[in-house]
Amino acid sequence: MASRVPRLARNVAIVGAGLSKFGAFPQKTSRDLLFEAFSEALGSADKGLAAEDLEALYLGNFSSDLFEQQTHMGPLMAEWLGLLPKPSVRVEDACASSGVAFRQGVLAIASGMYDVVLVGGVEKMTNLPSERVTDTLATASDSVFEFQHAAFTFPGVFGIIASAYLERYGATPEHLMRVAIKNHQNGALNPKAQFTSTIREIMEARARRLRERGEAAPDWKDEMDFLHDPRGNPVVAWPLRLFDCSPVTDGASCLVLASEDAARNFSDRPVYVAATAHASGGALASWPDLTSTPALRVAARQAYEMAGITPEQIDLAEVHDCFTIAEVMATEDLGFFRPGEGALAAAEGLTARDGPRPVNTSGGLKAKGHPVGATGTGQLVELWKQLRGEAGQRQVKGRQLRYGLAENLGGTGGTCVVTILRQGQS
Amino acid sequence: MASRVPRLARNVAIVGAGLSKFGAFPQKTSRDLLFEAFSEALGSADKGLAAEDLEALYLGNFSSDLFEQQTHMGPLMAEWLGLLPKPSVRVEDACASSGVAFRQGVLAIASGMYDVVLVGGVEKMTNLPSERVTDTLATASDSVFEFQHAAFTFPGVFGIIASAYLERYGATPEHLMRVAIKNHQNGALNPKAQFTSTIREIMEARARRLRERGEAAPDWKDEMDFLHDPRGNPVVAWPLRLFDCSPVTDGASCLVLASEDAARNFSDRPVYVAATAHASGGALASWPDLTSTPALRVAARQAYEMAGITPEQIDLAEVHDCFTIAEVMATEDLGFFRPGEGALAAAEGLTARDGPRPVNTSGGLKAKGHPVGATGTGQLVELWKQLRGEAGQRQVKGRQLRYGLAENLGGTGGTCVVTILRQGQS
Amino acid sequence: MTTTEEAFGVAAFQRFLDQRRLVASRCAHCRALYVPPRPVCPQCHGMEMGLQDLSGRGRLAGFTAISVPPSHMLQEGFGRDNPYLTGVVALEEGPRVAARLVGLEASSPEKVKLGTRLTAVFQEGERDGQKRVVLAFQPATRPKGRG
Amino acid sequence: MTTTEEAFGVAAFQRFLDQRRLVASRCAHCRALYVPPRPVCPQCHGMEMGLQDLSGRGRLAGFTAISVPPSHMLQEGFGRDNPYLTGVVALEEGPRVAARLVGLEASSPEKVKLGTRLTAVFQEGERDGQKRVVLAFQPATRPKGRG
Ligand SMILES: [Zn+2]
Ligand SMILES: [Zn+2]
Repeated sequence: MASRVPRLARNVAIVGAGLSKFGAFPQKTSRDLLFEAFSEALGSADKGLAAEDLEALYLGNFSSDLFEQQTHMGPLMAEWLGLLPKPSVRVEDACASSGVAFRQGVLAIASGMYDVVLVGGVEKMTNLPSERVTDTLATASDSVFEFQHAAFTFPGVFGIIASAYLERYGATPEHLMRVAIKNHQNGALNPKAQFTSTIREIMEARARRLRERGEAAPDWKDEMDFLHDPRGNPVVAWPLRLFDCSPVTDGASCLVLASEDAARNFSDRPVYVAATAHASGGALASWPDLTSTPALRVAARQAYEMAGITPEQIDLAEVHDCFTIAEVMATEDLGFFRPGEGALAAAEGLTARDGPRPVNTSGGLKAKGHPVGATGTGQLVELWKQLRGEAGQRQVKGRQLRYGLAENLGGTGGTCVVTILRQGQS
Repeated sequence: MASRVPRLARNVAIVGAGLSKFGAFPQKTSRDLLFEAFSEALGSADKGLAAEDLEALYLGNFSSDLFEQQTHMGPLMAEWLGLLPKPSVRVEDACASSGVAFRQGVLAIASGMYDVVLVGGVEKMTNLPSERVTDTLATASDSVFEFQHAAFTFPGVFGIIASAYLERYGATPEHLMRVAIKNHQNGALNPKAQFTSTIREIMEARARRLRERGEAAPDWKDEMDFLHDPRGNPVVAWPLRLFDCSPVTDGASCLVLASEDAARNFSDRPVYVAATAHASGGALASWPDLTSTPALRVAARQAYEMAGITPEQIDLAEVHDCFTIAEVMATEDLGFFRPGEGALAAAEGLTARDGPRPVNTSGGLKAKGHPVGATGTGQLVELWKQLRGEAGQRQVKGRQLRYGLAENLGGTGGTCVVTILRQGQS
Repeated sequence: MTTTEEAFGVAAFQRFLDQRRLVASRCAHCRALYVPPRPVCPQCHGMEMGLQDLSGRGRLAGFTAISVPPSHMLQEGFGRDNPYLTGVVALEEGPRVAARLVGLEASSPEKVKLGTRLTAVFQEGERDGQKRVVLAFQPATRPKGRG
Repeated sequence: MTTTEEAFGVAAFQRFLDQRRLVASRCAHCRALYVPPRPVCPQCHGMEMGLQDLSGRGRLAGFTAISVPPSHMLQEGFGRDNPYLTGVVALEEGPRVAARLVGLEASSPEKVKLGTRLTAVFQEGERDGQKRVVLAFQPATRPKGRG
């Protein structure tokens, strides 16, 4: 069947956005986290917004089943937020759960069923012991063939990818370290981030603590020196080390979507959904080339077609840096850089906040944190703020921002969601 | 906000349907079960249908997380069925997972994004020990307040409901037993059912086995006698006994949806989606009246409004008889009978296959089986067959069938989905 | 001590029980009461919520005797031959609450009557090695001097 | 013995391994090979699939040394100070397969080279008290008489 460029029956806009603080909060459950994001989203609408205005909830959540022994989060959340009897749908596509939930919210409005929809994402991860977190994340790969047989972990899969990428393109672990350094620099400007420190600040704090305890403090010259030291940056899944990996995080995010007509009731400057694309991929061993994510290439092409633009027109992007290598590959698969040039581009500052193509101004999954089910809509919260000029200290400056792109990856590329937002009408 | 009657931008039809055998299959995983349903669905289209025709997969699944230690089922299934790189969405709303997934498939087509969509549901439940199944199903209630504190189980919640219903309306456990007897009579005519025996046959087989083993066989006069005997029918959650409860089941179901235009390419007699409604409900303690499911009343009203018909126009229904009391209450909340009259109506045969309002001709969850994530689309498979006159031995006869209704319940009423299908165009 | 914000979180209910208190949230706008406390009023969607201690007196609205327990109740010794009672209690202040029932005969559920007057008891229990109070209700002793 | 239908189910891969066989499905229409066997050809969507035994010879396409193992590998004794190797092997017949790597130095991953010739080994293991064979690959010994 020839692929047609889909045309939605109605345009959809974002009229509100909110984020909980990201981090580790032993006393907070998913309900508490989502409420935080929800309150901020309601308060963010230019002309006000009340719970009664919302007609449905689409909730991205990876596995409250395994993290909190709680399924059926949809109505549980609808009840907690005061939304009953509005319909509530839990969507699960691993770390892309809320990217996919957002897309279903867009389609639900386009279909004519609803005018105003709440989309959210939430994950409560930090109460499990770390090996159980490893097990739980690994269930997002093929748990029979990849996990039980091949003993792949989530970092392990990206370690395998990194081994192939570094070999093929002659890139080095240092290129990847530069991605982490950049994302921490951005995260340091994001009050909602899990890590609000640069890697240099983390290094200095660690040395200070060791000295205070009377222990011999390592003589780290700079961040790169720190990142090469296994005491500061141990290997997790070779060649990936601790600072190549996003952390385990509790957090939630919310967006309020409205049809183009309804959006005017809530916002002076709605941000429009220019494209929403989604593709599925197979097990890692089925990839024809370990250095490019097949489903992401498909989703990216569909997104650009739907928006009617080229990669060059994207002003900034939030990409799914669950691991540093994932950000590098995403910037290639999204067409920002040619295959094999993403690592060098990052190392040279092309994706820095003040560079020509800012990537992960929020701090990314690496520094902002990665509450997996909340990440997809969390990325869109950042784009919404940036496109409206409301990103505070980390606002991209010196140019008019028109198009922002978010790339949300589920598992190891099994789910790829690409969303393009546009400031102003088309 | 005044509720408007929603109007979809495009009409949607069902052009194919399939079911795996329901039962307990130690060697089959979710992938194997879904493939069975998928093959049958492809083969069921009047004019043929191929995997290439399908543009997306919406998959209902309750908790492969806890049952199979497998999350991210969407792409896993898309890969197994040969659908890559088509987008795949896993929807979870407890036992209404595939009812809700179906609804998202309808909205996705109505939005203009897709013309042809595969909707499926699957659950692999029987490999866990029974107390772990009890725990897992209980996670669909509020696991903090209802499960950990009040120690509600899934049968327990319906036991509480039954205690209130029997007291308030003077109904008896015998009325409920009649529901089970009827549904087993229907299931005995359904080759895909988990139980293909009537309760009388089950009783006779049990007595025969005891005699063969040389044990004293109880002298059961008839089904009612058997159902009163705790040896045949032990209490699970008073006043509910074993034969008031649906079984633990492995199974899958699939439907192929198409836009009204595209449907003509695949089917001579598509079945149309006349209404799709969905509402959320709160914890059991929040219900103003334990004998009526608040969210179901909302969803039912919206469904009739959307279809533009009254309850009297429904020719047959598949309702969510996870427990016998749930079928009785559903027939009231759906407006088939007045409050308090559902139990007597069932006992008097009004909902029998040859009665004025056939309910659960498939055998229902009770006899067909309840692979929870597959149940919602499984109900629609039965309606599709009945409305096309292809239900074999259990075909409702003697009248023209125009409207079929399916009611799919998640948890204890947290999710209520009501779908109305129509034979022929409006 | 709990801060006001924490008082409407999920953990608050347990913290109040540990203090032997049954606490509802009370909407500043429409005065509706809910147990457990919550941050948004389900009635009017207001977010200005206060707290109110409840008497713990109520009546039985629905119940069951469970013979097929989940793991955590199996560990407490319940099972096929030792069912436990649980249900929904309508509190005299209006809200209803889900809770275990004690002091009633679980093995003769046919003798348990809806409408029975109940009173809250705070039972000391253990879960995963940690002490915690579980809410339960038992038959009320009729107060002296009243009909 | 497996029936034809079962041969393309999820459990088949393990059954073949237990017989010391590495088996692919082979599409009757486009002849594409896939491991593990599957009921639908990802290439042409054909459902007429046959089986083909593979040589077990291949080359290393990507790998990692895992220092933070999941529970089941912790139980086997792996951990921070004892990492294990796993990766993707490109089989000489074409398909790739995910598998553990043995006979290579997991503590010196920098010495492991992509492209290394490998051969399948069927390792006897145990999981949850049950014996089962796990697929792994080890460096191939160079066949005699060949360059
Ligand atoms: Zn209020
Ligand atoms: Zn083929």
